[in-house]
Amino acid sequence: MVRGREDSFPLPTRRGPRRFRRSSWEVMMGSSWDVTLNVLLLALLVVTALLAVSARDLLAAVIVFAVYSLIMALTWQRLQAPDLALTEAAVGAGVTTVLFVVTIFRTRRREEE
Amino acid sequence: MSGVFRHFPVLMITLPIAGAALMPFVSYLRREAVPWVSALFLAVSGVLGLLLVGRIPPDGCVGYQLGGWEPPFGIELKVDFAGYFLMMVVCGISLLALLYSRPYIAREVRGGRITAYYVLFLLLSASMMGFVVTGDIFNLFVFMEILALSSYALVAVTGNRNAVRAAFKYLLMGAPSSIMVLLGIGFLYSVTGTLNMADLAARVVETGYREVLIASFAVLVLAFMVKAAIFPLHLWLPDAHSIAPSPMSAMLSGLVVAVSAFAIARIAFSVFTVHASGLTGTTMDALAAAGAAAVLFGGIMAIYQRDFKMMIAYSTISHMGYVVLGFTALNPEGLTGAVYHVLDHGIAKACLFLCAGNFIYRKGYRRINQLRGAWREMPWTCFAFALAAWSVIGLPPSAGFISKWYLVYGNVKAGRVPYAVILLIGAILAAVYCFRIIYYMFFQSGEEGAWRDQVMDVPVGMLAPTWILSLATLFFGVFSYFFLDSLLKATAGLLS
Amino acid sequence: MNLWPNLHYAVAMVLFCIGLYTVIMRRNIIKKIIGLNIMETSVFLFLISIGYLEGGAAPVHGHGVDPSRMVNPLPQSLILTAIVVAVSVTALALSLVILLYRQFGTLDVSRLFREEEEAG
Amino acid sequence: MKRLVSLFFIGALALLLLYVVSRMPPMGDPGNPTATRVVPRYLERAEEETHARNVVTGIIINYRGFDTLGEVTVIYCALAAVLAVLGREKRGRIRDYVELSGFPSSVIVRTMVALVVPFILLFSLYTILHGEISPGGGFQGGAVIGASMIIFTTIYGLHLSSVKVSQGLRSPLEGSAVITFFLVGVLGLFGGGNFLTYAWPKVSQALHPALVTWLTVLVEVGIGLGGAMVLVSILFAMVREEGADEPLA
Repeated sequence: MVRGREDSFPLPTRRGPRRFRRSSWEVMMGSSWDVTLNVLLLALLVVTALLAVSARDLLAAVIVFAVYSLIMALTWQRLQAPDLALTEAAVGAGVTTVLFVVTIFRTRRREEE
Repeated sequence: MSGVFRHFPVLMITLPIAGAALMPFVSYLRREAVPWVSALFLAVSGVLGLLLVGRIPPDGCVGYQLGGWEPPFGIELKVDFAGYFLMMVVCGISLLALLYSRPYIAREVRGGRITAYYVLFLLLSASMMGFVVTGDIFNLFVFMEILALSSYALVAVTGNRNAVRAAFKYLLMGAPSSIMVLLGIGFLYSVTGTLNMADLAARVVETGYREVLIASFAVLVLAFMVKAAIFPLHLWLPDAHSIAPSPMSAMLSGLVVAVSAFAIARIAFSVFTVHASGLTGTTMDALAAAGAAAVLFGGIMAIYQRDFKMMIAYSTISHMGYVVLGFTALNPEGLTGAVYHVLDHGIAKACLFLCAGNFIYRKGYRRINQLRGAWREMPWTCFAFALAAWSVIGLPPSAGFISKWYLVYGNVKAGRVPYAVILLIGAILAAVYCFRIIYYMFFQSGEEGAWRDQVMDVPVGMLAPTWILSLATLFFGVFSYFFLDSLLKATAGLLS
Repeated sequence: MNLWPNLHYAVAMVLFCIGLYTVIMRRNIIKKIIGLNIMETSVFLFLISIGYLEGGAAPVHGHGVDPSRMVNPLPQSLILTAIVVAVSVTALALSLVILLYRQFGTLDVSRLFREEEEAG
Repeated sequence: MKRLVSLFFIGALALLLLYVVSRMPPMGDPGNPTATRVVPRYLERAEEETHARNVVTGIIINYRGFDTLGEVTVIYCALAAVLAVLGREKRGRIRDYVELSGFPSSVIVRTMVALVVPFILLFSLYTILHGEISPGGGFQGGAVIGASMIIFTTIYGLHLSSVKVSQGLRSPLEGSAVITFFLVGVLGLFGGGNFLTYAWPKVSQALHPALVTWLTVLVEVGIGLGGAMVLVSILFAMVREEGADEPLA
C-alpha cells in the first residue's frame, strides 16, 4: 500500500485557500446534496435542543434529548468522526438517557408550577 | 535532573491515583486500615517530592515527556520552581488534613462511605498536584475535572440536606465553568493547532486571529474565576466551604480555590505570556478590578457572619482577591507574593478550618458567640487558631506578612497605588474579624456551662495536624528567605 | 459577518447559549442538567468541526486513504475523553438530584432555596 | 423582568460568540493552523509509531496516554462520588428490593432483549479488541457493554441483572482501568523509558511492534472492563431502593 502524498487522488489540497473562497456551496461541502443534509441535521439539532429545553413533561424532555444525542452522533459521523459517533450513540443516547429516566422515576415526572 | 529523579513528579501524581484504585481492596481486607494506607500513599508522594529538593533549577523548568513523545506531540509535565513549590504545599496540607480526617470523619460519615471518602480525598490531592505542574492545556482540563468532581462529592459526603444542597449549587456553577474551559481550549486550538503550553506561547504571538485569541483568554479567565470564586462569581463558595466536613473545608478553602487562581496565572503567563499583553490586557484589568472588589466584599461580609466556618469561608473570598491582585501586577514581586500567598493562605486557612473542626468535634458549636471563654477548656486549639489568624491578618513574623508585603510592594511598583491601599484595607478588615474571635476566646467568659473549667482538648490525632499547620505559618514567615530568592527568580523567568 | 462557511461553529455556539440559558433560567433541576448536557455536546460539536477537513476521510489507515486527506484526529481523541467526563458529571449531578428530592421533596430551585432562607 | 435581563445577556453573549466564530479560520480548510501544526505527524507516522491503524486510538492510548489515565480516573472518581452520595446497593438484600422497571414489559420485549443482549455484548467485545484497527476502542466498547446491561436492567429489573453481574464481580473490576494504566506506565519506567512508554528502550527494536500492540490491547481491555463495570455500578446505585441506608441527618 502506497501512502505517498501525490498518489491516486486528484485533489490533495495541501495548498488550499484559493480553492476555498470560490462559492458558499463549496465552502461547506462538495455537492449540494451534502450541504442540504448538513444544514438539515444542524437545524434539527437546534430544534430538538429547543424542544428538550421547553417541554414541561420531563420524561418527554429526556426522550427528545436522546433524539438530540442521536442526531449529534449522525452529525459527527458526517464530520468523519466514527469513534465519537459510536461513543455518543452509546453514552449520550444510551447511558445518559437511562440515568435521566431512572432519576425521573425516583423523583417526579412533571415540572412544578 | 537526571537518573531516576526525573520520574518523581509523575510518580507523585499517579501514586495517589493508583492508591485510590486499590482502596476498595484494602477496605475489603481490613476497613480500619483505609485511612492509614491512604496516608501512606500521600506520604510516599511527599517523600518523593522532598527528594527533589535542590534538583529543580529556580530559573527554568524540568520537562518530563510522558510516553517519551517530544513536546508538541505528547503530553509534557513542566515542573518549574513555582509549580514544584505548590505541589509540595498541596501534598503537605493534604497529608495533614487526611490524618485529621480519621477521627473526625467517623462521626459525620456513615460506615460504607468512608472508603469512598478516602478514595475521593486521594484523587483530589493527586489531581491538584497534576493541575499545577502539567504543561499541556487539555491535560489541565482533565485534572481540573477530577478535582471538580471529587470536590462536589466531598461537599455532599455527609448526606446532610444542607450539604447536598450546597454541593448541588457548587456543581451548578462549577460544571458550566468546566465546559467554558473546554470552549476556551477549543478557541485556542483552532487558531494555533497545538495544545502544549510552551508551543502555544510561541504560536499565540505569531498567529493572527486577534478576536479569537481575546475571546479564548476571556472565556478561560471567566471560567477559572468561577472555580477560584473571585468576587462576582463566588456565590457557591460560602455554603460549600462552611457545610463540608471540616478537613474537607480545609482542603477546599486552603487549596482548591487557590490552585484554580494559580491556573489563571498559568494561562496568563505560560500560555499567553507577557508578549501577548495586547490580547490579555483588558481582561487582566477587569480581573484585577474584580480581585479588588473581592478583597473588600469578602472582608466586609466576613465581619457580619455569625457562624465561624462561614466567616472563614468569606475570608477565603477576600484572600482570593489578594492572589489575583498579586499576579495582575505583572511583575516578579507581585507574582511571588501571589504564589507565596497561595502557600500561607493554604496553611493558615487549613489551620483555621481544622480549629473550627475541633470546636465542632468537641462541643458541636458553630456560632461565633459560643466561642466566648473557649480558652479554659480548649487552650491548644485556641492558641493554634490565634497563630493562624495572625497569619491571615498578615502581622509579622508570620508567613502572611511576607506575602502581603510582596503583594503590596508589587502593586506599588506597578504603579497601582489604589490597589495597594485596598490590600491594606483588606488586612484591616481581616484584623477586625480575627481579633473579634480571639477577643471572645481569650478575654470573655461565656455563658454558664458553655465551657468546662478543666482542659479537655481534642485527641492528639487531631491536635497534631492543627499545631503543625499553625507552626508552619511561623516557620514560613521566619525562614521565608529560603524560598523567596528562588521564587523571585522563577517568577522573573515566567515574566520575561 | 459571514457565518456560512463556519455554520457548524455557529450552530455550536447557538446550542451553547440555549444550554446556558437553561442552566441559568429554568427552575427545574433536571432541566438544568439537560441544559448542561446540551452545553457539553455543543462544545464537542465545536471541537470536532474544528478538526474537520473538507472532503476528508476518517483517520483510520488501511483503506488506501492518503494521510493528508484525513480529518484531524486530535480533537476527536480529546472529545472522547471529554465525553467520559461529561457522563461522569451527569451521573453525579443526577445522584445529587435523587438525594435532594428525597430530602426536600421538590425539584424546583426556587423552593429549594426559599427553604434555605427560612432555615436562616 | 429577571428573565428579560438574562435573555438580554445571553443574547448578547450569543452575538459575541457568533462574531468570534465568524472571524475564525474557515472550517475544513486544509491551510488551517489546526491542519498544518502537530497533526501531520500523527497522520503520517502514527501507524508505525503506535502500531494502531486507527489514529484516534493511537493518540488516545499512546501519544496522549496521560489524558486517558486522567479519563479513567475521572470515571472511577464519578463512581466513588456516586457511592459517596447514594451508597452502594446492598449485597444479599437485593431480593427485598422492589422491581424498579416501572413499566410492565411485554413478552415480546423480554424475548427481544434476551435475544439481542448477547449480540450487543459480542459487538462490544469486537469494538474493544478491534479498536486499534477500526473505529472503536476501550471506552467505546465499555460504554456499549454498560448500555446493554442497562437495557437488560430496565426490562428484567434490578434483581436479575444484579445476579448476572453481581457485586462480587463488579467491585474488583471497577478500578481495573486505573490499575492497568498505572502498571503499564510503571512498566515503561522499568523498560528504561518514561512513564507510559510502550516501546521500551531496553527491549530490542525487533520486538517493539508486538510489545506495543500487546500493551495497547491490555490497556484497551482494562479500560473497557473498568468503564463498563463503573457504568453498571453507577446505574445500580441509582436504581436501588431508597430508605435502606438513610444518610445521617
